[in-house]
Amino acid sequence: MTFAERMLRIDRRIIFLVIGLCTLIPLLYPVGLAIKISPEVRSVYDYIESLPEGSVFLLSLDFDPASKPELYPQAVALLHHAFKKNLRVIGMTLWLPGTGMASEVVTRVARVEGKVNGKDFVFLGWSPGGSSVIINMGQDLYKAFPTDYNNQPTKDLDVLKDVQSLRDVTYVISLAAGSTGIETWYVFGKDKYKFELGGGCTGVIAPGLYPLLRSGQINGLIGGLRGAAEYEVLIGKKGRAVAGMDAQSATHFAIILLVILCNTFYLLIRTPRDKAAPGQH
Amino acid sequence: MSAEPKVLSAERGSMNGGTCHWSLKFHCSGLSTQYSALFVLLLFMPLTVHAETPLAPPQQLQVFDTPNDSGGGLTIVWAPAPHDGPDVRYVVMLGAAPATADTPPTLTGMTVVGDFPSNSHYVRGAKTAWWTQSAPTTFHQFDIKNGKGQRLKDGKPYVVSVSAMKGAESMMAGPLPAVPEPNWFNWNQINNLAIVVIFGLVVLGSIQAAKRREIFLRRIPGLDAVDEAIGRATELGKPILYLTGAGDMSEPSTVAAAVILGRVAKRVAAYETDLLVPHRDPIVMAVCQEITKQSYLEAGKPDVFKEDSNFFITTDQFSYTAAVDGIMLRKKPAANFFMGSYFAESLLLTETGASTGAIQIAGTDSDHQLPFFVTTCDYTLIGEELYAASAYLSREPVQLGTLRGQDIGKACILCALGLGTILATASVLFHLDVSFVLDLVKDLK
Amino acid sequence: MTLLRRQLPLLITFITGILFAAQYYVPHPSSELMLTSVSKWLQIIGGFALILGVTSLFHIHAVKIRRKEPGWGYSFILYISMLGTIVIGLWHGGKETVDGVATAFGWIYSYMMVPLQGTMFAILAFFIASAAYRSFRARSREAAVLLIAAVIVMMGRVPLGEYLIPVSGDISQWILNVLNASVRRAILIGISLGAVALSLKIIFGVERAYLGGGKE
Amino acid sequence: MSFEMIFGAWVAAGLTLFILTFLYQDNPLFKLAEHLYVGVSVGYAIVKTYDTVVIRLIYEPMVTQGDWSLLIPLAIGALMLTRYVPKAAWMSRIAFAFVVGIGSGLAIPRVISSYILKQIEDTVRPLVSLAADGGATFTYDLLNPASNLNAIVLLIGVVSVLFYFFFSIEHTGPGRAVARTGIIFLMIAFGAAFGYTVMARMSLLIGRLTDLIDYAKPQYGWATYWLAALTIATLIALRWRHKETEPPA
Repeated sequence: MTFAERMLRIDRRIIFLVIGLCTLIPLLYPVGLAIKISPEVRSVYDYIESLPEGSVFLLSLDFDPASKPELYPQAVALLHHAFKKNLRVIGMTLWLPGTGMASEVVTRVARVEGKVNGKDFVFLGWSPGGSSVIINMGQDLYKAFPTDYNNQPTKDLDVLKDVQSLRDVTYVISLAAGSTGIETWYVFGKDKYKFELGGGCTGVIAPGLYPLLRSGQINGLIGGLRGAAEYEVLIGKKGRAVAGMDAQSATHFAIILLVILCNTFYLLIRTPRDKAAPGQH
Repeated sequence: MSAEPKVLSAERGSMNGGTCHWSLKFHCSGLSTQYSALFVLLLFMPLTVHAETPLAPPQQLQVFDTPNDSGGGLTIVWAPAPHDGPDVRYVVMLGAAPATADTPPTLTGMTVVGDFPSNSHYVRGAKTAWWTQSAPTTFHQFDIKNGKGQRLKDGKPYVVSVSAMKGAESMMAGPLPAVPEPNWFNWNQINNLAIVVIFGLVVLGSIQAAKRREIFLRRIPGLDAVDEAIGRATELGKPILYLTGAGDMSEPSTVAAAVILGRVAKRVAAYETDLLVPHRDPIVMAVCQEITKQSYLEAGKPDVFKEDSNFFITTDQFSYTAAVDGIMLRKKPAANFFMGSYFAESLLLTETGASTGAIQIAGTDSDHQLPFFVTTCDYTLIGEELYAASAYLSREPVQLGTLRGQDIGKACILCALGLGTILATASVLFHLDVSFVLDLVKDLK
Repeated sequence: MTLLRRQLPLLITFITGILFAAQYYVPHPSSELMLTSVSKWLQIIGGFALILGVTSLFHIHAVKIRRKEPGWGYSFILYISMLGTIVIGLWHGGKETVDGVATAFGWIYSYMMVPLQGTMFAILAFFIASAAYRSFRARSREAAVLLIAAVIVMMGRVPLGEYLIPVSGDISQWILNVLNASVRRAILIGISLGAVALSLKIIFGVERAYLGGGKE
Repeated sequence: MSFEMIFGAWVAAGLTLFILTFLYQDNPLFKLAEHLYVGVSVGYAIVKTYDTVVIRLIYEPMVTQGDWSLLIPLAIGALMLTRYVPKAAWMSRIAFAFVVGIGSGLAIPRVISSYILKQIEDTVRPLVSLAADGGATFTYDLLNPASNLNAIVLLIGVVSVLFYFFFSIEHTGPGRAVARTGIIFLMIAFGAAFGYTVMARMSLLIGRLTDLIDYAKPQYGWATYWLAALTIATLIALRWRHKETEPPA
């Protein structure tokens, strides 16, 4: 067996090791490769930048743990930005399985930024009904969420002062992993209660949301881990997503390199007999 | 048409004996958003007819129940006017009809449900087919639908008015009454039904034809390999693994996978090789047990049939995958079949199978998973080939005829694509309206 | 009796098939109601079917344990984890959280189901690489085309690729939006003809293999 | 941090590592995680089925709202269980017939609507566009999916791939060329979809690894480190024992 043949039949566990290391090392020691900022992510950032202090910002974390890798870093970056701008932050979710995780991320980032629950931010939790929750919130926020996630009556909270319904919210962002999310917020919320709406989503559903962006139904879109990385760059707080993008670049190039290598070896050993052999189809 | 629309045209006179053509002048500018309150106010203002302005009330106004819907909708159509343009607006108002028929409808309590520039909202823009349009395509059309805080009750009479507004000026037609009702047939979808009927006849016809004469079938490499794979498993004394996918019994691809299982099982029975069929859906499992049993019977080997060859693991996607991967690693089947519909688990299954050196044959209609099957399996039945497989394996006239029917269907679609493109291009080049043909192949709701 | 055995299932398929095909064309709320209630019915029937599935699972592993087949200990673990989950789940009424506090059932979900599921899913990252290495070989023209398209799109998706070959982002967008869309469309059309033909045959009783009856 | 969170982190990190050992080879740790996973998932499905089907779909509507029409699906479901009684086993076919019949009926018009008519509608496009002056023009911007050039490419793709799926005619002569074009289109699409998916799959691994990195923190008692050491030690021990017991080749 020649060297090329041996390389073509390389134990696939070596490939696994390469991929594992290409992911792990950049996560532990991020390089921070330059990331091109796309206009759709920038417009979310610019809008939050333009908001005056004390504006009401609602973040709806509409995803479950399965989509955590992509949407959690987006939530972290957005929350950091909102708290830095001293916005009044309302967190909530339309996805029951994501409630615990959503509550965790909001309180954690708030603690890092030195914000006080009830005064600077509130996490409302989950309420049954999907789209009708949005309608209820549009009519009366205190009827939709009489208490927050910690069972505090919402009426008494400082952060919700002068907020009666969704009409008093300036900016809403839905981080969505599926169909209950950005579209729902647009159809049942923005259309009627006239707040500005932005979105964040997993890479898989992003192509389907671009029409909404083009028609101006949402003012910006953060797509997948890539979008989260761009946002981290914008707020100057390189975190998991940027490190993740390094890992992405590393693994992609590892795979491309592997493909090039295997083709080189393949061409080296290719005999005329093989040339005549048909491909799979 | 399913329900004759209840039409009351403004031209034919409305309830109070004449159309209300009002021209109003107002001098306050900040009121433009508060139409409903405004119009109540205006009722008490002196009305003057404005002659020199070209603004005219909407002509030939019709209000009727929206046809082909599930109720809760009213449609309003009216003729285009010479003044239509970006600076003239149409305002549609809706209110409850008066309790008795003799009372003339008033504008009190009416709310604005539509407000748009007068060069928009045409019949041709509405998503309906030409055969269901209730007015010429140049007419204006506005649909009042349920939702957005609006609730129309079926069977309850309403009144609707339309005003043309230019700056502070306004001309109104109506109000006209109409009753929203649900309908029993959606005529927009008659083309869909026609396709079902025609395609059904084509398939049944070609099945009849196939019973009379032989039908040619091109080679499908993956299916030639089925025998080879079973033969190899027998030689090695190793089992055969057959998966029916993630779908339940109501999905055609699962049914196709189950039918192919029958053909494969028959050959497996003849060779007396072991067959393993792990399942994710209990109903599919039960059906496949029946099918396998029947195949062993037909092969004359009912004694080697094992009820346990079809077994259930779990409904959960990834624990099922983990378990099947475990089976592949421990029992080392010589051939793996992946038929039916798949999701992300496809690559987890086929890569593990490839590492054990099994011959792998896949067939799926899940287009998003095809790349992974094509790259990791020895043979892949792409999309429709899955449905062709049972015909190929059985060579029964019924199956062959169906395939022939599908080919005729594809030929018709190719013709429709070609003809449609030519017509669409011609419509741009020569400014023709070709919707009378193109609507036939549109998916209208 | 045999007539009943053979013809009754076919008759039921025919009636339900025609009824639910026709449902699509009827916009009336009652047709919508029929659809929603029958989807509930199917869920109920699916619940009964789960009994079949669990019986099969129990049986397979009971045999393993009884015969002390190699690895029968794992079957035992499977039993315990299944029964444990059922008991805890029913104790908490099938709720992962009560008043915002996670229950033991919720704990099983978050600390067992989610990581197990996530890790099985993540193994794809390794497999996609090894699959690429094994099969992206320019064996033929088709294979070469496949490999080039894959490499271009991979380049176009990450910062480093866009940095090295700036045009790769645009090319991959074009491939995905135009070429990929056209193929998907053709595949979908083909599949749907096959699916409609199969469904028609089932309704009219021409295809009856799914009943296991064969040519009875 | 509460005890159940720390304990949870240990369990989650351990199970994650056990599943990952599958990449090395089949081993008792993976088998343990696999069987645990199957058991938990079946248990979870049973609990959820009990909650949604028995309580919400059967008990509540029947007892509290008196919706006795639900006896029909109950009866059909019960028919499925006749499989355990050999004499009455044929009755289970009635249940299959019901499920398959509904599925087939539902499929036909919906498939035609969204996969045939909708796809044709989107493919049939004019090959020239209307210019600003009312005349015709040809747009060839490749990046705009709606340009005329792309409309032509799209049409060629759809037609050639569809032609590849003809079964009852031989792919010879000009037909062969069309079918070959179709195959090339298929391969480009598969390659592109493969390449596109790589990113999403890598995100999943990144997600798992960030969790493991989190669990390696002191507040979780360095769970990842301890468990990784344990896992690797077990694998080495197993390998060693395997060598001992295996007769020399």
